[in-house]
Amino acid sequence: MTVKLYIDSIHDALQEEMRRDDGVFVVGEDVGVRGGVFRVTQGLIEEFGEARVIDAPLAESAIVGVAIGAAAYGLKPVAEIQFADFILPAVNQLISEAAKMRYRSNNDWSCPLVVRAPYGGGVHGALYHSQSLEALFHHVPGLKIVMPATAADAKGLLLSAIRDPDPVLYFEHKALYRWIKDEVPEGEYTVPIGKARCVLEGDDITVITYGLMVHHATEAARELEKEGISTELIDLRTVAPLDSEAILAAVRKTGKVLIVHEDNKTGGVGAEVSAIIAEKALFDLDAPISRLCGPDIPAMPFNPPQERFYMLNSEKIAQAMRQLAAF
Amino acid sequence: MTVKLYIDSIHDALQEEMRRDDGVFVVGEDVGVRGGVFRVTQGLIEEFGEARVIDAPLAESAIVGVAIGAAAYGLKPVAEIQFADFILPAVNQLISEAAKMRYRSNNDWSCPLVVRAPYGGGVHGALYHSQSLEALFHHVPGLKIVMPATAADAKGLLLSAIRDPDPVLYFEHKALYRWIKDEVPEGEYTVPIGKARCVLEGDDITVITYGLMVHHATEAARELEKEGISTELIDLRTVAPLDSEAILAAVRKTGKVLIVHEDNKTGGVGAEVSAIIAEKALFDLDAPISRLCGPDIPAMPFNPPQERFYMLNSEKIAQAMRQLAAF
Amino acid sequence: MMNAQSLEVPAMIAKRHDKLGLTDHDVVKMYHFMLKTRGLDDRMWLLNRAGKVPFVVSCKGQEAAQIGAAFALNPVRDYVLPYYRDLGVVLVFGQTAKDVMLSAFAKQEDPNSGGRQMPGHFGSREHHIVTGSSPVSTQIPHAVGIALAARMKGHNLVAYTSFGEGSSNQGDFHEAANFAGVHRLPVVFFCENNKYAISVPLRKELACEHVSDRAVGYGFPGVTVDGNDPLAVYAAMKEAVARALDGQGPSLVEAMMDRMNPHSSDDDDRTYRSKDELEEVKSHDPILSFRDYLLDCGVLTEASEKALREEVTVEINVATTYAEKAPYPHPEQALRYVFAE
Amino acid sequence: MMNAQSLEVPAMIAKRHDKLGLTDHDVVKMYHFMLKTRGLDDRMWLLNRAGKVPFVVSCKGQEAAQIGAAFALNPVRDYVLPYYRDLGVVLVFGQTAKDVMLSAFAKQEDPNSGGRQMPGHFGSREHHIVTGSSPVSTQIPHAVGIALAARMKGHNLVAYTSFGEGSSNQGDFHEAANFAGVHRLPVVFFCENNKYAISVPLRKELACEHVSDRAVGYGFPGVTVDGNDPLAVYAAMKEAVARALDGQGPSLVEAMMDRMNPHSSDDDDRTYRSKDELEEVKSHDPILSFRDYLLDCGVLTEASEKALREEVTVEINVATTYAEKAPYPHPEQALRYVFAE
Ligand SMILES: Cc1ncc(C[n+]2csc(CCOP(=O)(O)OP(=O)(O)O)c2C)c(N)n1
Ligand SMILES: Cc1ncc(C[n+]2csc(CCOP(=O)(O)OP(=O)(O)O)c2C)c(N)n1
Ligand SMILES: [Mg+2]
Ligand SMILES: [Mg+2]
Repeated sequence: MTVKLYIDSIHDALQEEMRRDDGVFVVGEDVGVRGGVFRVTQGLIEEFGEARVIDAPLAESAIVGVAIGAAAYGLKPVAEIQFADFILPAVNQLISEAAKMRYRSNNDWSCPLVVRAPYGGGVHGALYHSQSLEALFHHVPGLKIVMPATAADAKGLLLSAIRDPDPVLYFEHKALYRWIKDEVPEGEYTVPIGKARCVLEGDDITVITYGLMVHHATEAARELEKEGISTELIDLRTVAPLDSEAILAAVRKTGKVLIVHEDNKTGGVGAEVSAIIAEKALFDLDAPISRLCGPDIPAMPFNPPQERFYMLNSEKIAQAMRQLAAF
Repeated sequence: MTVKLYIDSIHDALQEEMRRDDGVFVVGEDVGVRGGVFRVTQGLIEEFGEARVIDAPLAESAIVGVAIGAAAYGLKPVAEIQFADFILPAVNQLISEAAKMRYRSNNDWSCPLVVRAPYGGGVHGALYHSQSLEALFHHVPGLKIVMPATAADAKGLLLSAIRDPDPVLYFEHKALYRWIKDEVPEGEYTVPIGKARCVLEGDDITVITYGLMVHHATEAARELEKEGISTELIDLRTVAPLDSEAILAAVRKTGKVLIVHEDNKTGGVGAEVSAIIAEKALFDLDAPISRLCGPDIPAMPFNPPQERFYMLNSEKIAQAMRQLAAF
Repeated sequence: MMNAQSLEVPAMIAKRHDKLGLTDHDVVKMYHFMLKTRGLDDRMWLLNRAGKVPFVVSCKGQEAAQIGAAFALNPVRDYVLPYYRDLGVVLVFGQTAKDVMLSAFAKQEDPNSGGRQMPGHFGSREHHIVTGSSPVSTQIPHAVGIALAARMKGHNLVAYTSFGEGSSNQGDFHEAANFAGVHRLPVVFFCENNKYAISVPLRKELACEHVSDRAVGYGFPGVTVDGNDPLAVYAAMKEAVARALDGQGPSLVEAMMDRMNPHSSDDDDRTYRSKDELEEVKSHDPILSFRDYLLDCGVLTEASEKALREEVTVEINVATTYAEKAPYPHPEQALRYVFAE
Repeated sequence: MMNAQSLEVPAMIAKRHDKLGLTDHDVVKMYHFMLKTRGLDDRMWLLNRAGKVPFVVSCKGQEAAQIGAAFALNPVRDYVLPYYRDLGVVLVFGQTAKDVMLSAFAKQEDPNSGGRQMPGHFGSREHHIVTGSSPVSTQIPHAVGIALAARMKGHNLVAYTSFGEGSSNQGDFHEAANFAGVHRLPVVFFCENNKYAISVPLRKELACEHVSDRAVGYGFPGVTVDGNDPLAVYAAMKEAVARALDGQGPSLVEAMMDRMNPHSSDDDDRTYRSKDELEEVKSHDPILSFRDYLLDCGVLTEASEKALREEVTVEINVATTYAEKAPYPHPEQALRYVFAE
């Protein structure tokens, strides 16, 4: 076990996996000499060479499309989209192609692709370097989406994603890169895709969240503990497929649930979480299912007051939790 | 009032609006001499000329992107995407551009664009000529989405969409084109965006749906009527923004709700409808909120048995309604 | 630039395929494949008109180019990412008449997709045919990825991908061609220019003279050849393949041809093509001209040609009967293979 | 092709702008704009280093090309769809130092976005600057749409759009250029080739010799000019504008230049550019060479040049002070203008 920064954990996991399996390669903008604009791939080109650390021309549809071809041939591409916001030009390749290759070929072809993309706000990124993109893809059969909140999960989910036989979107939160550090198991360590993690056990209310918000919610829960409110806190980790069992168990435990995400509210992952609960655990509920999410505006303005207005934080979450507990 | 086919209603509304406002023009693949592959734009090039009925090169991102530019300049483009499935190459233009132009310019620029796209299955369209695309966009602040189920709404919503000062996605179901006909008011007739329609009034259960499924649900409701079960049936018509008031009122009336859509279940529009109900009308419910949707597989196989397996129909809906009523 | 060779009337007609290193046996095989392609295409069209198969997309008029192109490739070594009209190519790569008919009827045994996709959506790992979809041009970056991956694995092969001239206007064509150019990857971009994208004629699709003019923008050669002449296409493709295998990078080969049928079984091209034009197109059927060539140079006789035709017809008959009777997939099987199982 | 004129040493230096129809007053104005662009850019960089503004994207080294290009346009008639580095262009089109500083500080009064967007995301209906975003190349089809709409309305104007050479690899560039070519629309595609896309050098971005080689694939002319020479850029742009207004359709003008700063305030280009290279870049600062030209031909004197610099500095000081003190937008105002109100 070593305590590592979230970003270092991603870097190290990638490096380890590239050492272990020479079918793994990296392709994206500035991933080479520059080591990525966030430095996640730093040093990889020196170790693995230009052939396995490919500075792609500025064209996301090609980055993903070329990676799909390489995956079909049997390699394990880890494509980097510089900012998750810029995955949009590659949506056709992801949804029409990566997601459907196995299905449409009746299991003859497949696409073991990983797409890494830094997402999320609160980093002065303005409208186009702050967005959460998971809701655009969680509806798509054939895609898996993981969103680690800790350095340990960052490693465990990256290894699982690379080894997964199907395409996986790996969204890493920019604000976690150099803020969060925790113990990361050495060597072989995978976290299963599709399994949520219980962060805190509690009896009064359940909070379900993922990504950066796990940390704000944890802080909020610790705050509420002082007020005598105990929280069951679930980190989804994988947002597609959702861990329904874990969700339902956590809801049944307290009967009150708050779903939190940074992404816009309408049609977000929280809607599906809520719908699963309303379908399967309605009579276990003692309060309406509440969602605390980003407002339905383009996420998010550049100027600090409006960026803060958009972003959730531990106080806003604590407030919603108090309300729920009091219901 | 004239009884018209759904497809003719779209055609006629487009023609009327082009006559009324010479800022309205059509751009898309094969919309000219061919009159569109479904013939929605038939005869328009003869009446309005090549300048206003533009056969675009085969490039959806350009079709939408060029239309955005024209809209910014003050025209009213109606872009046609030949099949909704092929809107995917234009996702970046729709989400990064059309949806955000007003917001990002602080109300200085705008994008009064309409994108028409035939969607939906049951027409031997296989994986890429059958999909429902609304769930990909209902999450995006800045986009409106209308999905008419009747010939009258097809007109009323098209006129509203064209006159709307912001971008509107207009999804028209291929299976409705030449199947559905109803009375369409002559001349000026608009249906407000964001308002659902009560198709049937009833007391036992509420069914909320849109698009092709409105007709299958209507048939199912008539079937259930014979069995003594009375249905409140809501046609959403607009899926973004949702008409929460109408949804909540209809749910409160019966306490039992079934949400139906053709699109895949997970993360579909139904999830948001359910989440709204679970948030605002939980204690009015006498049964879990149920969703009957397409299965979470790429929609939909070409071969008839599997296409039928995917598609909902009045029997499958009636079955779910019976279960709900019996709850 | 139009390849001059392909346009001039060959001086000694009998020598053309010799010069290209093709044996008499090779050209008869080419012709056989052209006949089979045409035969299958015609049969599927008929079956559609008879209401027996719901959808067909035709390659009629494009067979010469396809067979010419495919013969320059090596099905054991190379990979193809064909577009929906490339029936000729997948036959050369090993699909059988039965495979094609199983796909037309959307039966469980269809090797492309188990009846999940429309006909024309080819795929077979066994035959090095990478699974394709309907949105045009998405396969082009995949071909680049195949080439990249093969190079990383030390496999010397060519990735062939085809598309219509209309589809060369998609962003994916541009991005993929540029990527391949930068990395000098062994890809052959094969444009089947049939002068229409459904109803949209060339002048509304493109303002350049030739699609091959685009290659310079990616730093590799582009040529335009007569797609009605399988030998001209073969020659250009052979050069492109040689360049690719030699590490010289990609090429763009554009073949000019005509689509003899409507865009698909759902189209009616009389709404946008004149009678004269359609007559004109029929007047230079590439299969007839290749037959004439083979007869002229004595590689085929009237009798052996007829025998070939009959052989093809029998094969197609057998395939059709088999496919028509073959079972559909089970409905619930639709739930399988979203992910690995 | 490199425009020969721009590379040869001008025979009679004092005549070059005369020949282009530019008065002495015009070239001084150009120089003034170049100074203002540079001054604002330097100031914003400093403010960022001082922790006062969170993000800056610099145009240092690209001012000559931008001002040369913008002077060939007519701000009353034409529309611009600039990319993030095109500070020089928006100044010529009417934005002031104050506007720029309000944007850098993300204040409510920022005319581009009310502080919603990062600096470098230009937009102003009043000044015919179409609102831009961060994803590269999306503005290119918009320019085509502006040109199309203007033609439909009978307005004879030019739509100018700029982008980096890296961004010319995006599908949107290709699709938009093709659309404009087919419809012969009055668009000028202006590529600012600074030889890097962030850290990715030309050889990993493109395999063609010049981005302008791509124009032939869209059926319109492309030229490459020396972007360090505002007069060469002006000349090429003037020709493109004349063609556009004359109904002859689009042009692609590529200007070669160097990015003198890192990609943005978040970048450190020492990780991918050698010291020698950075020195070399500094040695041909386009502002210094244009100053020398103006001094040489007597249009400016040392004194008048100094006065211009001081004027610019004062303007920037005033703008900075104003912007720094100006209020931020109200938090809840973030909810407004998702849709029309
Ligand atoms: C992205 C996308 N847009 C639209 C279509 C519908 N479509 C199918 S084929 C076609 C025309 C293709 O023309 P071309 O590339 O010239 O090939 P051809 O059919 O002429 O061989 C169109 C518009 C599609 N399949 N994919
Ligand atoms: C679609 C998209 N992908 C990635 C980025 C991140 N990014 C911003 S600028 C840039 C490089 C642009 O290079 P170039 O087009 O040459 O312009 P330059 O910055 O050199 O002037 C990149 C990769 C982006 N803004 N948009
Ligand atoms: Mg074609
Ligand atoms: Mg550059």
